[in-house]
Amino acid sequence: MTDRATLLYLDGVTVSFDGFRALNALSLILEHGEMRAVIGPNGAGKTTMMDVITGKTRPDAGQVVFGADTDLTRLDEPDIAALGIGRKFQKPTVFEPHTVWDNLLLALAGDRRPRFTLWARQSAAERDRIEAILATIRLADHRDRRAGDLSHGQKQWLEIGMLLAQEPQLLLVDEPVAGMTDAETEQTAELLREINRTRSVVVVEHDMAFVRALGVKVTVLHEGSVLSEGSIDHVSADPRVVEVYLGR
Amino acid sequence: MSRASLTLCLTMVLGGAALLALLNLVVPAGSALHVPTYTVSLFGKYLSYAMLAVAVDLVWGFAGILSLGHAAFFALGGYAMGMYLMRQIGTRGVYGNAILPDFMVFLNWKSLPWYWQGFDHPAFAIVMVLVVPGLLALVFGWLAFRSRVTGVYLSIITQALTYALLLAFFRNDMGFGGNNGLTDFKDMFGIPLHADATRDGLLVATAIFLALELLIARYVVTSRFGKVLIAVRDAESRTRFLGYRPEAYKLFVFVLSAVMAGVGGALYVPQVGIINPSEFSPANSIEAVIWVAVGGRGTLVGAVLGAVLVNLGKTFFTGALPELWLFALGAVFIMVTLVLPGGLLGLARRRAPRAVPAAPAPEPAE
Amino acid sequence: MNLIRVLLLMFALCPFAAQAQDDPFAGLAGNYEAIRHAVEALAVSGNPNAAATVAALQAGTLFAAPDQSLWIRQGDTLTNARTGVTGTPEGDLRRVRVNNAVRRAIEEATGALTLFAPVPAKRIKAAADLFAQHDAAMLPMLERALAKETDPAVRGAIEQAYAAALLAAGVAPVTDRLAAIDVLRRRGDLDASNLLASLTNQPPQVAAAAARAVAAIARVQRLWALAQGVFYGLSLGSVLLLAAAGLAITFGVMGVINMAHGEMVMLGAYTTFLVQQAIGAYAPALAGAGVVLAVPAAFVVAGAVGIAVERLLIRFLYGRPLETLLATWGLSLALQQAVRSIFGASNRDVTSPGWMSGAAQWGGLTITFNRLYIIVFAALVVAALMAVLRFTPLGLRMRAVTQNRRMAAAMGIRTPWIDALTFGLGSGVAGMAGVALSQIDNVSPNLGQGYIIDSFMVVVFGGVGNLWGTLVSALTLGIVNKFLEPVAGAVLAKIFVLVLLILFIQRKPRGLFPLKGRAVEA
Amino acid sequence: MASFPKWLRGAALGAAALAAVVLPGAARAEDTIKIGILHSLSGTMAISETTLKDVMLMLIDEQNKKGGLLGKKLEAVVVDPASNWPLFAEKARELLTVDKVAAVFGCWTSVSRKSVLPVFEELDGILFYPVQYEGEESSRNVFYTGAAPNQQAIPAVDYLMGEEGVKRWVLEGTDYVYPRTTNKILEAYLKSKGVAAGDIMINYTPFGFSDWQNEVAKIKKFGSEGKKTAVVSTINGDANVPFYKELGNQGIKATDIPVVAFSVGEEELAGIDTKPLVGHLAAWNYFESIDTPANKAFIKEWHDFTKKPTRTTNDPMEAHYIGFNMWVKAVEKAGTTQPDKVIDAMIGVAVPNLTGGYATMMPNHHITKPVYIGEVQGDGQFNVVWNTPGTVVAQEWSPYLPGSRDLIADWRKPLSCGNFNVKTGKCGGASK
Repeated sequence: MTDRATLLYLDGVTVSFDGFRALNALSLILEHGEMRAVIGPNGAGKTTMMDVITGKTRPDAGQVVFGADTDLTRLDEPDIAALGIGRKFQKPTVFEPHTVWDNLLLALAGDRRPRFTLWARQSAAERDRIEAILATIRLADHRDRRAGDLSHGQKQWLEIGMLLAQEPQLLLVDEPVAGMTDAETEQTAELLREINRTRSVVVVEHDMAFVRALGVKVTVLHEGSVLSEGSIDHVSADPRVVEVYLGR
Repeated sequence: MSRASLTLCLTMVLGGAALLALLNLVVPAGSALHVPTYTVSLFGKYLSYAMLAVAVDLVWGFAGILSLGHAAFFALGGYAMGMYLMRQIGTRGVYGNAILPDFMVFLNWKSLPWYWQGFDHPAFAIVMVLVVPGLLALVFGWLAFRSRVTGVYLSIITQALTYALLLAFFRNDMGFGGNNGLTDFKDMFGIPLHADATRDGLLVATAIFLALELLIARYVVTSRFGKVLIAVRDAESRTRFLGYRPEAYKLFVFVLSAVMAGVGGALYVPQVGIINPSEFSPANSIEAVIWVAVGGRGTLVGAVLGAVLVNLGKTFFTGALPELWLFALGAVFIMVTLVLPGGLLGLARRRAPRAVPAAPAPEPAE
Repeated sequence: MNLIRVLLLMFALCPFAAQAQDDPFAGLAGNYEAIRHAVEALAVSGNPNAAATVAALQAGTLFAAPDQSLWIRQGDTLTNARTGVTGTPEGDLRRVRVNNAVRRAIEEATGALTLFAPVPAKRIKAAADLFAQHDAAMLPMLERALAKETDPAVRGAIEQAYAAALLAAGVAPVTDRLAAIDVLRRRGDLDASNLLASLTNQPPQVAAAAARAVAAIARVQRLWALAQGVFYGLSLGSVLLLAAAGLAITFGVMGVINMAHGEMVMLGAYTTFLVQQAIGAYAPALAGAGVVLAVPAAFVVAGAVGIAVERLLIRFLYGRPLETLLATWGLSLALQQAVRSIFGASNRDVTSPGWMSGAAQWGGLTITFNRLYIIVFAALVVAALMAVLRFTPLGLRMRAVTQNRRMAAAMGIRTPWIDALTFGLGSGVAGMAGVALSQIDNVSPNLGQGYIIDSFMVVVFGGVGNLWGTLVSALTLGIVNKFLEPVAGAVLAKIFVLVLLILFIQRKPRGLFPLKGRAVEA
Repeated sequence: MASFPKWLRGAALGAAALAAVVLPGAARAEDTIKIGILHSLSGTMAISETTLKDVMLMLIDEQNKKGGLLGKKLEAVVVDPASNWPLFAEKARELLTVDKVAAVFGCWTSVSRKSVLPVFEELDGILFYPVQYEGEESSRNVFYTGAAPNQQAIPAVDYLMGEEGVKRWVLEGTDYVYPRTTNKILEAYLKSKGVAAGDIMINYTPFGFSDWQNEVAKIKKFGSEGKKTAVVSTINGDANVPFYKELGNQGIKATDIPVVAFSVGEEELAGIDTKPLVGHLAAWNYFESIDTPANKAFIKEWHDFTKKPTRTTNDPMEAHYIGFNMWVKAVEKAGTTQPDKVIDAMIGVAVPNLTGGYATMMPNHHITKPVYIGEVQGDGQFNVVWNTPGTVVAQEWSPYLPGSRDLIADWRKPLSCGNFNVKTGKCGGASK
């Protein structure tokens, strides 16, 4: 049904919370190694889409296929995470009482079962991996601080770092630059591009400047279905999009 | 929980127990240093309560599971031990019936019910002490965690669980002695229970088991498993998206803690000399939680401290100022939650920020 | 003093009233056996002092002197029962005691005669008594009664009594007996079927008819039993509902785990007691209205305590439900001990007003008034609560605050104040529940403890934050419990219900009617 | 690191509390005779037991006014086992080893007695147990001043058979050992009197049971089947109020189906509006309404002592009154408070009870008691309608239970055995 290049394939996905349709026959195709920006006004269904992909929400109709032929709608969060789909939340959620180091350690790909973690000892490989990530997310000097004590931006990065540690094929990033300084925003865009070299990324964002900075294919959601798709210039030229954004 | 405070706690528990036992056994009754047997079995009781407290802290402090039914596991362990002790009485019961416990004789039961079989073998009894609470925890936890019952809801159904057990064990038809429970024990592993030496022995044994429990608990919470557990406590859904299965982690620690509580109960029964359904009463479970809160949630050592202090208080008040006991206990509940959410240990080291909603987050082991 | 009237009436009627015994009073100084016969003798003796004596006996003001003389005490004056003259006996008096057997004798003597009392209700009662006695000797009197009876209801009752007596006599012609059996079948209650079942050595067709009637009655009774079960269930449910309604506000709407909820109920019950005492002391006339007056009082008291608790304790613990749970538990301990120190450990006596005691027989259905009123009361309370939440500004603000605290605050709602009021409302409702419970349960410091767990179960089962859910779950639990009881016994029934609840919460962790969107979460 | 201050705090608190626990004993002077009072002052049993604490204080106070005992003053040591059974054992041990009391007066529930029994036997103390109980026990260290089943239940049943001509029986009880045993005994007794099994209904409800609708309806149905029916109630404490309220409301009058209760006394009635209950019965060995000089004096003293002119007296209070006086007499007889001597001296001691007779301590450590049947009056008192001609000797081992048929207790030397089997002639129960 899906050709080789396709990584994620949403087909006619519909989700409704008593009456209100959050997603309305949403269809979307994501290529291997692609970075996609998803924009749309509040309540367009961006977050719900992510919930569906990561198994937090079961769709009422439609299917979500990952890779060759895994139907995500049948799996729950841990399974999907294990398949290699990582998710970053709108509000940065890291494990506050743990150190930056431990946060990454817990995120590292590996056996997740209690019977393993109970006896697990930190291996040299794990250590090197964490060091590498610390470098990527620019938190090397903060490794021993409680994650709870980090600044907002640092938390955002730590969370991205945790995603990297998961070594996913696909990253879902929800409003990564919300509440960031311009400098941080720029660095974050840089970081995402870097990540995109090895993995596919879906970024949900409000910040048009940021989306433009990413310079990737954009999907505009409105009332739970795709309104327009294409380059940032193309979509921002699209009258319907303009109507949706300005007409309100 | 810092290694220092742990070692300190272990030395205090083991040393204290040994000291009390010695002073009771060696020092002649006349001398000022002599410790009456009363005090020995009193502290024996406290330490078995401490085992319950540590078990509660393990699930509440590190997995965020506020169990209001943990005394149920304690009591079940106690009953398993009590049944063994009951069978040991043999023909020394008032009716001199070699098989049936007294309460079965005068309610003229004809034969021993199946679930009493085997309890005359110490080994079997010990296994049951571990298995019965563990099994209940396994079944209950599996149901609850799998369907993601959390927080207050979990607390309430744990309370319902212990309440149901309370009602069940009150029924005489259950064959556990109803309201009277099991009592009038004679000896344990062939050693007469009423000898001073036995009491000293039990105290020391309890201390040793408590120390073991602390060490195991500490290993668990400082392992990577423990880190995941704390992560689950503070951000359960996040751990899911990282690919962890919180239910598995909760279940393991819940069962472990239930077994620990069971062992505590098993050591409790021979020292107080009776086990009866009121041990299942929700109030007991809640009291156990407050011991932990007093000492400091998520610190294990604090649980021990809290259990011993609160019970010392109880002993003191019920002796000296009976009318005031409930006021005092009530005040402790309120004060601890209001002014020292970190418990005494939290007070000792101002690490946990006052605002953290869940509780003072336990500091990671250095 | 209608006993006197009755006795006089009887002298007019009873043909056998003429032959009086030598001294009908003699037995009164003897043992219960003797007293009983004396009462029967007196009833028919026609002695002018009989009525007063029997009345005194019933009232416990009849005394016997060592010399067997009998004295009626009124205040300080003693009247000789036989002669009716006042005097002072020598030797110390001993009260002539009555036991149940004697009481029955008195009732029967009087009961039979009220058949001609002016008040229809009395006549029906008398007929009922006679039905229970079904004594052939009463047949002539019943015939006379039937002859002059006009009131249809009373007539029916007397006919039944007559039928019973006639069957018991076992001499009447077959056709009459068949008619009588038919009357009893239409009466259709247990007494009737027992009577029919007890008939012996009857002609075949009568026996057959009786058997058929018994079967028919049994069928009807089964249906009634079902209805009765539902009523029991409803009444238990309404009690649970009352206990839980307040919790549905504090826990359901605010998400506060108030373990001291039960103590609010207890306070309500004690308020009822105090109100009753006050009325007894200052306005005895209002005694019947005590409970009604207690309702607002209890609401205010418990509500005030609730507000105080919220301001002094709970507001510091918002967002920390588990800590709240512990703190309020501590509070409940303190409250219990406080009440124990003030009112003493023993139960307090809250008397039910006349209009709340007794029962109505409706076919095979016994509807006890206190239960009935409690059901009604529960309905009213819940209705009122819903109205408050839905239509009043307070309710609007409450919902606003619970749905989005920050936004509400931004809209200029004083959220702390609303919190306090909401909690006060919940506690007040608990207080009102206390008034109801004081009518059926102990008024003791432990009153609240007995209901706290059930209340939480009800709220959680119904779905937090949803009054309808609470309503439905309370009634469901009540009825399930009451239908399990006869099968499994009281204890097992409760255990089953608890286990079912636990399992149910596994299935639907959010209860029957989960709150959509932002639910209360720990 | 930071654990140092904790170490201090912990140690300090520990020491302080420990001192608090151990010292009270050491602190007290030794020129008094200490008497332990072991009654719950908090928790569910406080409702019944608080009164007994007060009556003991009164009796001790009174004895001291008379100049104490053996030239020493008596000193009450009050502790609160808080309705918590293990705590009973702990407190008993405290009283005996730390406070070194000469005798303990206490316990109400069977479970509390069972819980302290081993302690008293181990430490050779003396316990006076003032409450009617199921029997099936006789310990050298316990004196049972309450009624055994044959001193309460059986006479009550006899009364109902004789005076009320009852043919059908409902044995309604709370599900614990006292009702269970008593009902077993009564069932056997009734059957021995030729009552058919079909005419006996036994039913149990949990503690604090409050919704009696079904049960009362059942009783009503059972009673509506022609024969005269009575209810024998062994319902415990709190469950009684709702039970009687439901009876009243479902219109069951004492004249239809009388209820005779063994656990309902003046104290319990104080919590009920008794007008609907007039005529229901209770069987006790004492009633406040019993009109004797001794009782009048006792009640007056009670009111003066508690400064509450309305406070009721009840059967267990009389039991303590008798027990205390017996102990005093025995101590005087033995010339010491040394338990062994006192225990031996106790047997045969006779003291006047409050109802105009004498109570004697029998070799089975139970006392002789008169049995009274009282009918509830509108004023919350009982009107005695029947009483045994003399006093009844307790059968601690019921002849109606297969397990204890052959057992007797006799603590006189040389036998001194609590469960002597007359068949096997051996001490130590029914063992073959």
